[in-house]
Amino acid sequence: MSTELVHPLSKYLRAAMMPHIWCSGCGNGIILNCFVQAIDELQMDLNRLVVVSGIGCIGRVAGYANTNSFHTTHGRPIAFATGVKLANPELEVVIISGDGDLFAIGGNHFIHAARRNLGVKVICANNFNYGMTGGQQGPTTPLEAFTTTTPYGNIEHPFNLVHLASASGATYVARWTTLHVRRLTQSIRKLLQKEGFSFIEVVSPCPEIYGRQNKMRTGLEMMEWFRRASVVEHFSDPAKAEITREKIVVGEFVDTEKPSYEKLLHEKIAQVGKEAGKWGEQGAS
Amino acid sequence: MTKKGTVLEGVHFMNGDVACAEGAIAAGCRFFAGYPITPATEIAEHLSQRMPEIGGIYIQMEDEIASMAAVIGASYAGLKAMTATSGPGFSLMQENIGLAVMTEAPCVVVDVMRGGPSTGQPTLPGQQDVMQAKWGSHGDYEIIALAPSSVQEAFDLTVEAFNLSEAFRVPTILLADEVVAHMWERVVIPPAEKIKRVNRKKPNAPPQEYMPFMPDDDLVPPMACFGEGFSFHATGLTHDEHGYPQTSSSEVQQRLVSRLCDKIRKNAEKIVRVQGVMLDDADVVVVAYGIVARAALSAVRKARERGIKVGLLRPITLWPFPEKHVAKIAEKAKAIVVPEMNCGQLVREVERAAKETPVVFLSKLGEDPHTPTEILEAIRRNGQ
Amino acid sequence: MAKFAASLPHVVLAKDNRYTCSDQGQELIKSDVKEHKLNRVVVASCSPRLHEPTFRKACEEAGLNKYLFEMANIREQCSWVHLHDREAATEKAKDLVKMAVAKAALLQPAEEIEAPIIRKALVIGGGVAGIQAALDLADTGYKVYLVEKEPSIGGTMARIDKTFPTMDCSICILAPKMSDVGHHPNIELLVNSDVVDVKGYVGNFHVKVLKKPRYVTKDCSACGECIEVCPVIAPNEFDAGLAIRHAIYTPFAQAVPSAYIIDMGICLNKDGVIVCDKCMKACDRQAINFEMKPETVEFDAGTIIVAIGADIFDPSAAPNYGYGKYTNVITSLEFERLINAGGPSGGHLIRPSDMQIPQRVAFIQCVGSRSDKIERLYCSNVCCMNTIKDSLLIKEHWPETEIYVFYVDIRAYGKGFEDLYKRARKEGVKFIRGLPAEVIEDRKTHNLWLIGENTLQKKLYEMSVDMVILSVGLEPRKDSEIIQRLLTLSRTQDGFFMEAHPKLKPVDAATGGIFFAGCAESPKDIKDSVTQASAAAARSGILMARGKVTVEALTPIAYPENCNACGLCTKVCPYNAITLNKELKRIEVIEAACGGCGTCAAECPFGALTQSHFTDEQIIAQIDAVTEQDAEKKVVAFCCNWCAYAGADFAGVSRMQYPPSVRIIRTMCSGRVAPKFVERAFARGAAAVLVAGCHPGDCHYINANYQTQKRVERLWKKMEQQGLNKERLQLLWASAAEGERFASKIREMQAMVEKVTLEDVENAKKVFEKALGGG
Amino acid sequence: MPVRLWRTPLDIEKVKLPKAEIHIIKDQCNGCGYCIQYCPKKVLEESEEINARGVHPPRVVDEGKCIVCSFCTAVCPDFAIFVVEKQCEGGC
Repeated sequence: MSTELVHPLSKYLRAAMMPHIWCSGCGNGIILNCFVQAIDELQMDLNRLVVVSGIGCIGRVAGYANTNSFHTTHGRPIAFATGVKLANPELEVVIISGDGDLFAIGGNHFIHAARRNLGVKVICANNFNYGMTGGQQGPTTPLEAFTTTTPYGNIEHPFNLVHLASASGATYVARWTTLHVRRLTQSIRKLLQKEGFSFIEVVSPCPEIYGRQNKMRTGLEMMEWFRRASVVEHFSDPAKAEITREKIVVGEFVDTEKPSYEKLLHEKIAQVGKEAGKWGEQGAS
Repeated sequence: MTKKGTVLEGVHFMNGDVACAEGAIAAGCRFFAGYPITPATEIAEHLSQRMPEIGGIYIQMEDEIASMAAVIGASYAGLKAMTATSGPGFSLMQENIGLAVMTEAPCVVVDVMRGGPSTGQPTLPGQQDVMQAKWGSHGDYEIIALAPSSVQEAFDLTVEAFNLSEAFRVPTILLADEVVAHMWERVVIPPAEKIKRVNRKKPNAPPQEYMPFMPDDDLVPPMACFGEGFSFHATGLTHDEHGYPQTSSSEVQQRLVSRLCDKIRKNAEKIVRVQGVMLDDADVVVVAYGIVARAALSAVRKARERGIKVGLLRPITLWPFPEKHVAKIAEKAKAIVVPEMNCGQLVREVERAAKETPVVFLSKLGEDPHTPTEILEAIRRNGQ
Repeated sequence: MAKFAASLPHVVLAKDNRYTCSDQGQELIKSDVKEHKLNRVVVASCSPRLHEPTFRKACEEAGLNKYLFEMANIREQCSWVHLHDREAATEKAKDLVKMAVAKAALLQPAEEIEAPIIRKALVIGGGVAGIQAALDLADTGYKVYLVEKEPSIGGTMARIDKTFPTMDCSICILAPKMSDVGHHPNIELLVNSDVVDVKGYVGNFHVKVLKKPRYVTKDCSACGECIEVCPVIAPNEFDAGLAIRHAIYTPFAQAVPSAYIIDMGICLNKDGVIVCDKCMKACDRQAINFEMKPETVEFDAGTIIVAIGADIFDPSAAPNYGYGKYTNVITSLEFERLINAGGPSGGHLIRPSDMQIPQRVAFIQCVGSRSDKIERLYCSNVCCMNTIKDSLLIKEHWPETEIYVFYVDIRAYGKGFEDLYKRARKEGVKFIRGLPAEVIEDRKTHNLWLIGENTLQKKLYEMSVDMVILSVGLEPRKDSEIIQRLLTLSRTQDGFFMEAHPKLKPVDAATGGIFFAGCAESPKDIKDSVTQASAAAARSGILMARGKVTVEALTPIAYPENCNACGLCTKVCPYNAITLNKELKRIEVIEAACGGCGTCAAECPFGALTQSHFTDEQIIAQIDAVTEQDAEKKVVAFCCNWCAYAGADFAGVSRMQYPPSVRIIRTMCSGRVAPKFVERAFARGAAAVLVAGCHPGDCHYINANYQTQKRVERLWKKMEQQGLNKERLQLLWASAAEGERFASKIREMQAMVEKVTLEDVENAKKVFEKALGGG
Repeated sequence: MPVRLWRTPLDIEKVKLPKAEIHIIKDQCNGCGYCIQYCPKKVLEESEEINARGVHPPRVVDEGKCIVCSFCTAVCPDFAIFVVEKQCEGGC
């Protein structure tokens, strides 16, 4: 009987790709769940939606979302998305990728897209390490944490992603954990409706790879950490929102409006075009 | 400088970079992403002025990696897209050129070659990226590369590059050199309607049946773009005809990678273009490309005046390499002279194609291209 | 008495007179002052806490500074407490007069300073009393902060169906007043809020209120969509648990403010994790906000009205009636909800067991009132009339119903009450004198058997009814103690707040600037609550209208020549009213800030400070007067004006008897009692000394009585070292309500005094003889 | 209000609380246990059986206790559980 069961959200998933490759207790599935839930609530035109991902466990998400999707090279989803968004501003371009992909190898693209206020949306699954390659230290690995490349404890200071994003100029910055599914879904809805560069960090459990190296062997243990440590504080100072064992400040940090890069660009094009005289049928927009 | 319309029709005096930029526009390119680098910078500068005028997109990215990625994105969003760079930037682009090959994204990459390795000689010409163009990215693949030897060709071949990349869904490289790029010459731009423009094949299957990587007989799959109603997935991973990752299937890897090569190899006839001068009775044949071919041509003419039976074979398409043409002239020629501004790159392909026919390599590094005299000298030495 | 008085030094005129507090009495004083050019006046009568102001006024009118008047308390603290020992009482009275005269001789004229009053009022409690008080003050033009701990104002009146004796619909007459409060420009309504801190004094209170989060914002339009979807339910407090409510709810239809609220106790969303978002999804206005946090609101107020109301007695404390065990035994409050058309049964009186309309109904009176078994000795005032009203309501709808009312006495004391009582009898309601001993349920029918004695007919009865209604009494709010501590108020033994004077200041608290309204002060019906509320509003209005308050001239007097700038006094002053000027090597007193406790004077070892109107000389003169004769038989008691002295008065008012050996010297605060006073008492041969003040934490002067404790402990130590029986010095904490506590302490000390030998006395004299210098 | 609320409210029958139909797609479950742990009404428990992915999928203990908050649906990383509200005329 269970085989004929149809999950209400399954229409947003590529049946052929299910079940996904993620481990038991991995938060990526929850992020995907919240993402498609938000799309469902907004009744979004899937044809207008493009999901772009990079390399890493969560990189597979593009293949699972039943919409226009592209799985780029490591670190480049934002750069790729830049081309897509500028070429067709009608498209809603969402980048869903991991902390290593977006902030180590891809860090440069992130800060510059945010600086330009390009109207793409970034959802980062922060699992504190490189899961796909077996749990190496990454840009968000907490101090003293153990990974396969920090066998004596991590001595690098982790990025505070919400601080980085707001300092770079993002118009919407929020952080949730995979336990805050309702708020995360609401937050994603908001993200999808913003004009400018928007960013959500999702603190996500990685029990199999990160957890087992750091005394949190199951997803439940990691989720309990989130429950214990999370404090909802809207519009608090992102600079003071480092993630620690004791405290994870979640909530919205930034929610402002400024004209997106593509908006300004196409205004310029319109203005210049008028002066230069009407262009031919091959015009982009 | 613009008139009504997008194509800069008429007779102009311009340099190679500008001609290349105008060629892109004439070919229908409406997206340029790049990063400043000598000697390709003028292409970006010119397009930053022209794109807005014609409703196209110009963006300067944070680096060449991003530029290449953005170009692929724009291509998937339905625009003809281009980037332009030189050796160092070209190296940075290689990984994503591989992505463009794997996801069969039509796009044009201009590499204005300068002296390398590394930062090398930014302001001097070179022909040192010929092999990088072919083998620069990891894994097995075929690619198309064209080499202009005049400002007029910088225009014509850019249009050609777009047409080929659209037809075969493959990144196409315009391998120019510093001299062609900065040289000012007369360029004739034909009326827009006279310019041949090829656009990528669109699927005629309904969305639910559409398989983004199912090829037609020409081995090239029709291409849907984001927002056209075909919800599909593309990935840099080895993928099946649906575009779904198949990372552990040797059979899918076999099928995919060989098709990516074959769609170029099996269509080489349609792609390859050469220029032949006085080849019919030639005992000695000079094989040269880019700016060097210009010197080679006058050397050939001088040699004929002195009665030496010499001809010129100029590959316009470097990749796929015109081996049939070389093999053909090798049957009659006693010697083949290959002048290159490198330590010997295309000459290896010539040797491979020429079989027993002796091939003389003429290297030139670090200054202006070969002079006609230098080439004439080599012709005489091998002409007896 | 008069004769004795006349014999005392300085006395030029002594008269015996009844009712000196009457106009004639006062006239007499005035004329005598003028005629005989008197420069001091002593009245020996009741407690100065009652009539000192009266006589001071008389003196002033006679052109005598009011600080030149002194009183001997020979009623509350003498005749009333030694009813059966006239002789000893008389001797004591003589002493008291002698003490008063001795002090009077040393009195100095003084001028009072004035402090401004903030023209804003705080009303605590949003029941009908709080509502009335707030509206009256707001209409007068004063800004009012109305603080209610529940999510809506309305209080108990909002839950009642009809009011007696007029039988009008309770909520119908209350609702308009509630919405007036909601809309009044002068009223800031703080619901779901608690007063957490009050500092300052009359005219200048600083208040902190904790506003608990509602989790629903002002955008709520009370459309009710959220309730439709909320999956969590609980019994509704407003309907006494007879109906359900959801986790998100509005307390009742007419609630003010009408916005909804989420009960986080039962809501599924805990630890900042939203598990259920149905209400959020249902709310178009996005008025639900789970991130709301408690906020503290701070403001200043000149006066405070305490209208926190009363709790309803929980009858499960009286197990013989089976409440909480038998479903058909309900309280009168549950009845109100049942008979109310807007209630859970739509106004149908049904018995919970089978939802049937009962044929035979019994009311049991005085449940939680007038019973020592459950320590509710007082009458709750409203229950009799409420039952009569309820019985008539039943008759109105179901005339055939047999109604029995079991009572002790029917108290129909008010206007129109007796008529209503008669009507009930005419309608056939049967009144049976004598409460049932117990109620037993018939397991099958769930009918109830009542067994007891009809005390009129001297016959046992045993009858079965379908339903029993317990007429429950009122009791002090559980959180009365908190308010008491915050405002330093006192409460009666019943636990209700105690007024400054039961007759003449029925709505004033002993603490200046604070007033009572409604059941906070004692159980009362709606009419009385409203009356008292208007009275309280008027009283606080008077203060605010005047705009300033005169502070009694009890401030310190400094003798700079003795001061060596040690700064001890600055450390003990609860008001930081004394500062040390290091350059000039002397202290400076800020009179306006001074509260007048005098603990600075008690602390100063160099006699550089004393308290005006309670100078060392004056107090020593009183001590000496007491110890002039038979010192070894006497107890010298120092009592603080607000608690211990008031407690002694209360003992008198309640005629609590205790031994006559005690002589009370009144100080404003026990913190005024300098060690040298105690030492002098012993040096002059006193058998024992008592120092009595407010309970720690309840000090009228913030914390001055902590100094009292320190000083007494130091004295105990000294006495032990010197081999004296430290039992002879006693320390007592007694509130104004604890007359009995005071009385029993005196009894206990008397027993001890009888054991004190002459030798003990002599030893003490030696040890403390140094204290004899000065004075 | 200090009076103890001990009665079953008279209108308890009248309140229509949602009735749940819980669907578990057993073979899709990956056994993380989130749905079991975070169910506010403790409606689910781990079952004995082993599914296609080799884990113990949840089992419904008491469907009657479910109030259709659907947190299990929202927190499931594997789209393996969902709850629908029983639509039935009158009380069911």
